[in-house]
Amino acid sequence: MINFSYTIWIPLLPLLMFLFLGLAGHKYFPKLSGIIGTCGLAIITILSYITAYKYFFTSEKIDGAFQKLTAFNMVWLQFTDKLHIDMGVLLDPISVMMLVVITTVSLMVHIYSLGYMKGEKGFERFFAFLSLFSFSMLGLVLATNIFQMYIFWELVGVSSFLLIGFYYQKPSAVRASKKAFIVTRFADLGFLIGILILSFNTKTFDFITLTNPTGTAITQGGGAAFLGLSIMTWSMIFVFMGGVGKSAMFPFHIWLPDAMEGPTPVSALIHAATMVVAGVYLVARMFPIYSIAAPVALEVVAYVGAFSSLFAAVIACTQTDIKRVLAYSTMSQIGYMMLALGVSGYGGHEGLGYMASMFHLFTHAMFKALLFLGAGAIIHAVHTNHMTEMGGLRKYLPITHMTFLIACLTIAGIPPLSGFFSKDEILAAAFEHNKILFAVEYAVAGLTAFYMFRLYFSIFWGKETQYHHTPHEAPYTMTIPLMILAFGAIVAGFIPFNKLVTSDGKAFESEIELMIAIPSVLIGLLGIGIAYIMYKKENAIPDKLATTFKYSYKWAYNKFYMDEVYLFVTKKIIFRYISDPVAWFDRHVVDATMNGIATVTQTVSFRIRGLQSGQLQKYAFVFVTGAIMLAVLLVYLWK
Amino acid sequence: MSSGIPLQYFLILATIMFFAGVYGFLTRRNLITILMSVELILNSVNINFLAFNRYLFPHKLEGMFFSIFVIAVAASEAAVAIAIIINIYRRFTTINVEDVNEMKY
Amino acid sequence: MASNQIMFILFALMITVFSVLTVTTRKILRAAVFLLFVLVSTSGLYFMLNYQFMAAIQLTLYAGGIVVLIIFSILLTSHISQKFESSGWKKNIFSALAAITGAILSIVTILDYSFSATKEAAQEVDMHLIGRSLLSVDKDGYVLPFEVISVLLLAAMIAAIVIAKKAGPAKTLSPKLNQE
Amino acid sequence: MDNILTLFVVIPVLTITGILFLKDTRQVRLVAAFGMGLQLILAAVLVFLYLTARHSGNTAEMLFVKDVLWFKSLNIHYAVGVDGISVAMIGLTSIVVFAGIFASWEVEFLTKEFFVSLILLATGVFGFFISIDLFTMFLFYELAVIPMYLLIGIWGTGPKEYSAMKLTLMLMGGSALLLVGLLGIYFNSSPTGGQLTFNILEISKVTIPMSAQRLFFPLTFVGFGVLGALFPFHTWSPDGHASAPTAVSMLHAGVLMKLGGYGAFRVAIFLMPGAAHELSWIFIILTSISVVYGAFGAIAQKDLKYINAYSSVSHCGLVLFAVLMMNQTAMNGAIIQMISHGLMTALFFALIGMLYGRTHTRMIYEMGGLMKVIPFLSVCYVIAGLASLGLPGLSGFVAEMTIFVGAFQHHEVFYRVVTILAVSSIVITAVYILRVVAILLLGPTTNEHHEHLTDAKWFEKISVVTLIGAVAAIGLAPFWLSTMIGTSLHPIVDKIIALNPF
Repeated sequence: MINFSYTIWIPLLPLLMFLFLGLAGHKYFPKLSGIIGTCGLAIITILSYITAYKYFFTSEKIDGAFQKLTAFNMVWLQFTDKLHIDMGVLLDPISVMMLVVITTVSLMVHIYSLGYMKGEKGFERFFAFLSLFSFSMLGLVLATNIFQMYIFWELVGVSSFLLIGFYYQKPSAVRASKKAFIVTRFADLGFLIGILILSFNTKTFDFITLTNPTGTAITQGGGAAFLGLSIMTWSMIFVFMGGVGKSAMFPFHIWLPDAMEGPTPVSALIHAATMVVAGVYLVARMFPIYSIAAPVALEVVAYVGAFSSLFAAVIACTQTDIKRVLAYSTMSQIGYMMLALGVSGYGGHEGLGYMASMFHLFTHAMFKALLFLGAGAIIHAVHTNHMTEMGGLRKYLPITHMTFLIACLTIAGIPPLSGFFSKDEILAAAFEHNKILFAVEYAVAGLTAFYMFRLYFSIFWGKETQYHHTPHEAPYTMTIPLMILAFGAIVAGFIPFNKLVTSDGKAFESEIELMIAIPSVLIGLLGIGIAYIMYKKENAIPDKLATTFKYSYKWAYNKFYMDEVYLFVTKKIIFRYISDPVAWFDRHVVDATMNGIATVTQTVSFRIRGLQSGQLQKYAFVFVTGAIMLAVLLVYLWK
Repeated sequence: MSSGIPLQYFLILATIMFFAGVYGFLTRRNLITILMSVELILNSVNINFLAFNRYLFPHKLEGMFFSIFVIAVAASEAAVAIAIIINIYRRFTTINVEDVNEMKY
Repeated sequence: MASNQIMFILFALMITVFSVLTVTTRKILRAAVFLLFVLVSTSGLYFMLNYQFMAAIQLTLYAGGIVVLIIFSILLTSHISQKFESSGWKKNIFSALAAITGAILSIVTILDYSFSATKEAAQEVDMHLIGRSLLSVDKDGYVLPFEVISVLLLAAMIAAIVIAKKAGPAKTLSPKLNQE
Repeated sequence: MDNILTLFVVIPVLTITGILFLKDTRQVRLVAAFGMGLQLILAAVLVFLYLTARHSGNTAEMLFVKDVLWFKSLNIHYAVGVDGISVAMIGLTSIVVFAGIFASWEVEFLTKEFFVSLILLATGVFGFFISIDLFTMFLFYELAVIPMYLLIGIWGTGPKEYSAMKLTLMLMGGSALLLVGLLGIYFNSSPTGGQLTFNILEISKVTIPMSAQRLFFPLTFVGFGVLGALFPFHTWSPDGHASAPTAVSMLHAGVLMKLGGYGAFRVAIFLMPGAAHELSWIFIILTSISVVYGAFGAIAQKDLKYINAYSSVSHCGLVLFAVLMMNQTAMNGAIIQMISHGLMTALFFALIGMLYGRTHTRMIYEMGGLMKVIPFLSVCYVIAGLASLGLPGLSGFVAEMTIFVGAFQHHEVFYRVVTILAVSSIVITAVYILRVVAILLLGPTTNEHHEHLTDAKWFEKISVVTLIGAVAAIGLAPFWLSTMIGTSLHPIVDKIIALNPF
């Protein structure tokens, strides 16, 4: 047994960095805080790599399977004998893989930010928040129990809120951060309810107990049926709701495009590579339950994923803000991962989808971070987000151009880049289980290639735009991360995920199936070709197409009016038809009743005070009459 | 001296006197007449005390002493009451009981 | 009909008539005089009951003292011939009703009840006994009430002086009272 | 040692006496701060002593018991004693009072009288928490309510006489019900015909007849519920808070409203578990309405104090809600929620008072972009907001999750469904908190008068940092608090369950 107890420092170090930078950074070393934050992250990156190496290559396998190790555990809050929130570190293939992903991307983003955020007001605040985020995200993936996951789930939510609203004086950023928080919070409500139901049925929060495929939680936790589905299924659907929110799946995706109001490195880290895949990670973490005890919930996962990926891809084709295109692309790719999980089975080759999903998560983190950081470099150079105001940038930004191209080719699934491998596994998994979803994903693959190259051609080729001042290549602090990530995007596909990260921890054989791979590459190339025709040179085809499909274009351009629907629900229903009436009711019914009681008392006392007239003889009369009546009563009537 | 007259006669007489006093107390407006009504009431009580004493408990003196004290109290009451009435007359220039209603509410 | 019965009827008639007149007459001085008659007749009753001492007190203190006091105060506060404004008929009727009901109720009760006298021998009430009892501390002594009464009388005397004493003009009338 | 609890009443009284002899405003403040600082230290000592005693194996239900016969014919005692729950509440009170003194550092009008009333209020609260005799408890309760009238009526803002009168009348109405309830308990405290008693511990040993419980449980619960802002008796809260001066709002929402929850738990449910179990569904419905309704009410408000008052209705509703679930976890959550909400809301009111002192308005739309101008206060406000919406790492989360998990363990489906309803309040809470934060603090500075405001002064920082420290401490390491409360709760819950096996 190898000692992994040092892994507790992986999440703790960023927390200390956060407290240190947050409390003291502003006053004592505003300039140095970036370096300090980056160094701290570099240390935990190294730690993570060591952990990954030790876990995958030196730790003991039992029965050919990677074990789930609890490297550290302490009770944080005791509810009952069995239910308690622990804080701990759980190591298993997916958490170790996530460690690598998060620390790598986070380190790249840190280095990148040193250049990108240089001279910004609140530089030290930015790094403090980044540390907070890294802490929360690492805590999330290392969680030993579902409640710890929920805790860090909320914390990543709030760090995302803080980072989106980093430019807090910009109203749009404030709105976006608020929206992101509230939408995900609503989804988290589902997550929490799911946890409550799950814990009520299984009496445990612990992942190892919960996900043991032969344990009581899975075999007997089914519970009674409600509306035709078992309680377990309901709870897993609720839990998945949390994942839907965090991963920006339909219908909770609306916050993600707006979240691009945050600084670009944040978009790269949080809203592309790490936080948004938390939903996928959540499903993967609970996978045995989904797969064995709640297959219906898993089907929901698959369909939500598939629909989101198609939906987002369509919208991405029409957007002009490059970060929004990337955001929808993220949503679409996460849809892929969800779908892959949804069509997967448990164990051996059945678990191909699971492996593919994790594989794609890994490669996606690399190339999507690369895309965002590249986009950041572009924005840094031309000071605009809109691709209509760009063009011909390849001459000015050679490094960015090359890395961006690599990323686009990767996401389009062109061999031998990493995206090809992971996407192929997903398509293979889908093909084996559900032909309809498979067809949808083929279409999405084509769309993906199209909109990515639409972006690419519009930015780097297209019309020769005049700029206020000549755009220049970003500083090294920014280009080096780009190059490292590009390298990652190229080689990540060769990592043997089927040996390392599988549904039951055991390795299985999988190979490229040419029957699926060749058409998918062709579809990718087709998408690229169309984009080449339409956007390589400035021409009228896009406009013509837009006018031909006027209505569908308009719908897609306006994101199918989802924002408006939400706005209607929040502004009209919650504010106008619930809150205002509640407030009115409180003032005019409840409070008025209380005031009414007071008024009645007052009126009555004003009335009866007339009896106290000061007329001696009236009092005497009343007294005599009373005495007589009493006498009558006592002497004659009361016998 | 009282043989041949039943006790009830005295009591009825006292009752009439008492309620005459009550009537006066309720209807007269002049404070002094009200005072006189009170005197009537007290007097009727005295008659009762003495009659009871004589008829029912002739060997005791309680009734008589009570009457003595009642008379003493009545005397002091009359003195104080008249002082008050005079004072009221000075302040309000009237001794009409209905005009003296400062104590209302 | 024995002579004492005739005397009782005479006194009873006087008391009844003059009591009613006292509370119904509209001239205040007359009311005082009628009251005097009532009190004198009452003392006659006391004689009949064989309480000579009580009768004497009644005559001197009530008829002689209080009535004079009342007459003086009448002279101080009213014109002798002043007529009362008649009070409202409603008030009169209701008061009369209450008084008559009460009277009937009491009389009926009195007639209903059978009083039973003790068999013990009557005790003659002479001045000697009264004086001794008043100052005795024995079982049948009345020294405590006697002292209390004396204090009360003193207090009443002082109070009467204090109250009736003319207060300073500034203090007598509050502005509010003036207006009324 | 034996008299340590009495010190909690004696120190404030001595402080008041000291203040009465002073003339200088500055000295008055210092003496008040010193007295309450001493109280805070004493509370820390008490916690320490308590834990030591428990650790050394003292398993008595109440520790540091002191019992003096006070009024013989009715068997009224001055009886004090604490368990983990009261220790926690005392800790809360001393922190809030301490912060409250600093938050009202700048009271200029009748300073001496202000601090006297404030500390008198604190005396009542401390006395309430240490009492184990119902009558003494009620006495201290009344002692706490009355200075409130003066504090709001004299030092308040807005329609202060109206608010003070409303608050006092409603609370007095509540305590009238309460008194009947307490007397009902008293006269049934010895069904076998022995000596009647007010002592909680002794009453808890007997079973009050069910017919009496059915009658007196609602009275007692509603009596305390009025103070705990139970729907529909909560309307004193928004008006009262809006008119009250800063420290009074802090104390009132932070501590006084907790008397309601504490009493409902310690008296109503503990002594009459049978009726509590039978009738809990009615109050569960009322409290869950409180929770959701308060939150929705808060969304529509425009005045900061109103927002916070409605939010208090929601959070305190959760306390009563959890208490009624009558199981170990939920009750534990209720106590933590009381402490957490006490600290949080005190923090909120302190900050609102400080903002009001600078901007002279509490209307959120008249302010904007304050983050840039007064970063310290704004960051504190955000922290308070995050605590209120239940962010992990701050106290609100711990409390709410304990309540929700506990409540969801209830064996009846109805209770679990209602729990889900109550859980939904966390989203609404997020909505109104973020709405305020966004309008008030973020964005560009909208009001040009507010561009040159000064940030927090030293005494304001003391006040705020004390509270934030406590909020964060509970949020980060809830284990000890939860265990301390849980250990004391255990015998109580066992007794409740034993008395009615369900």
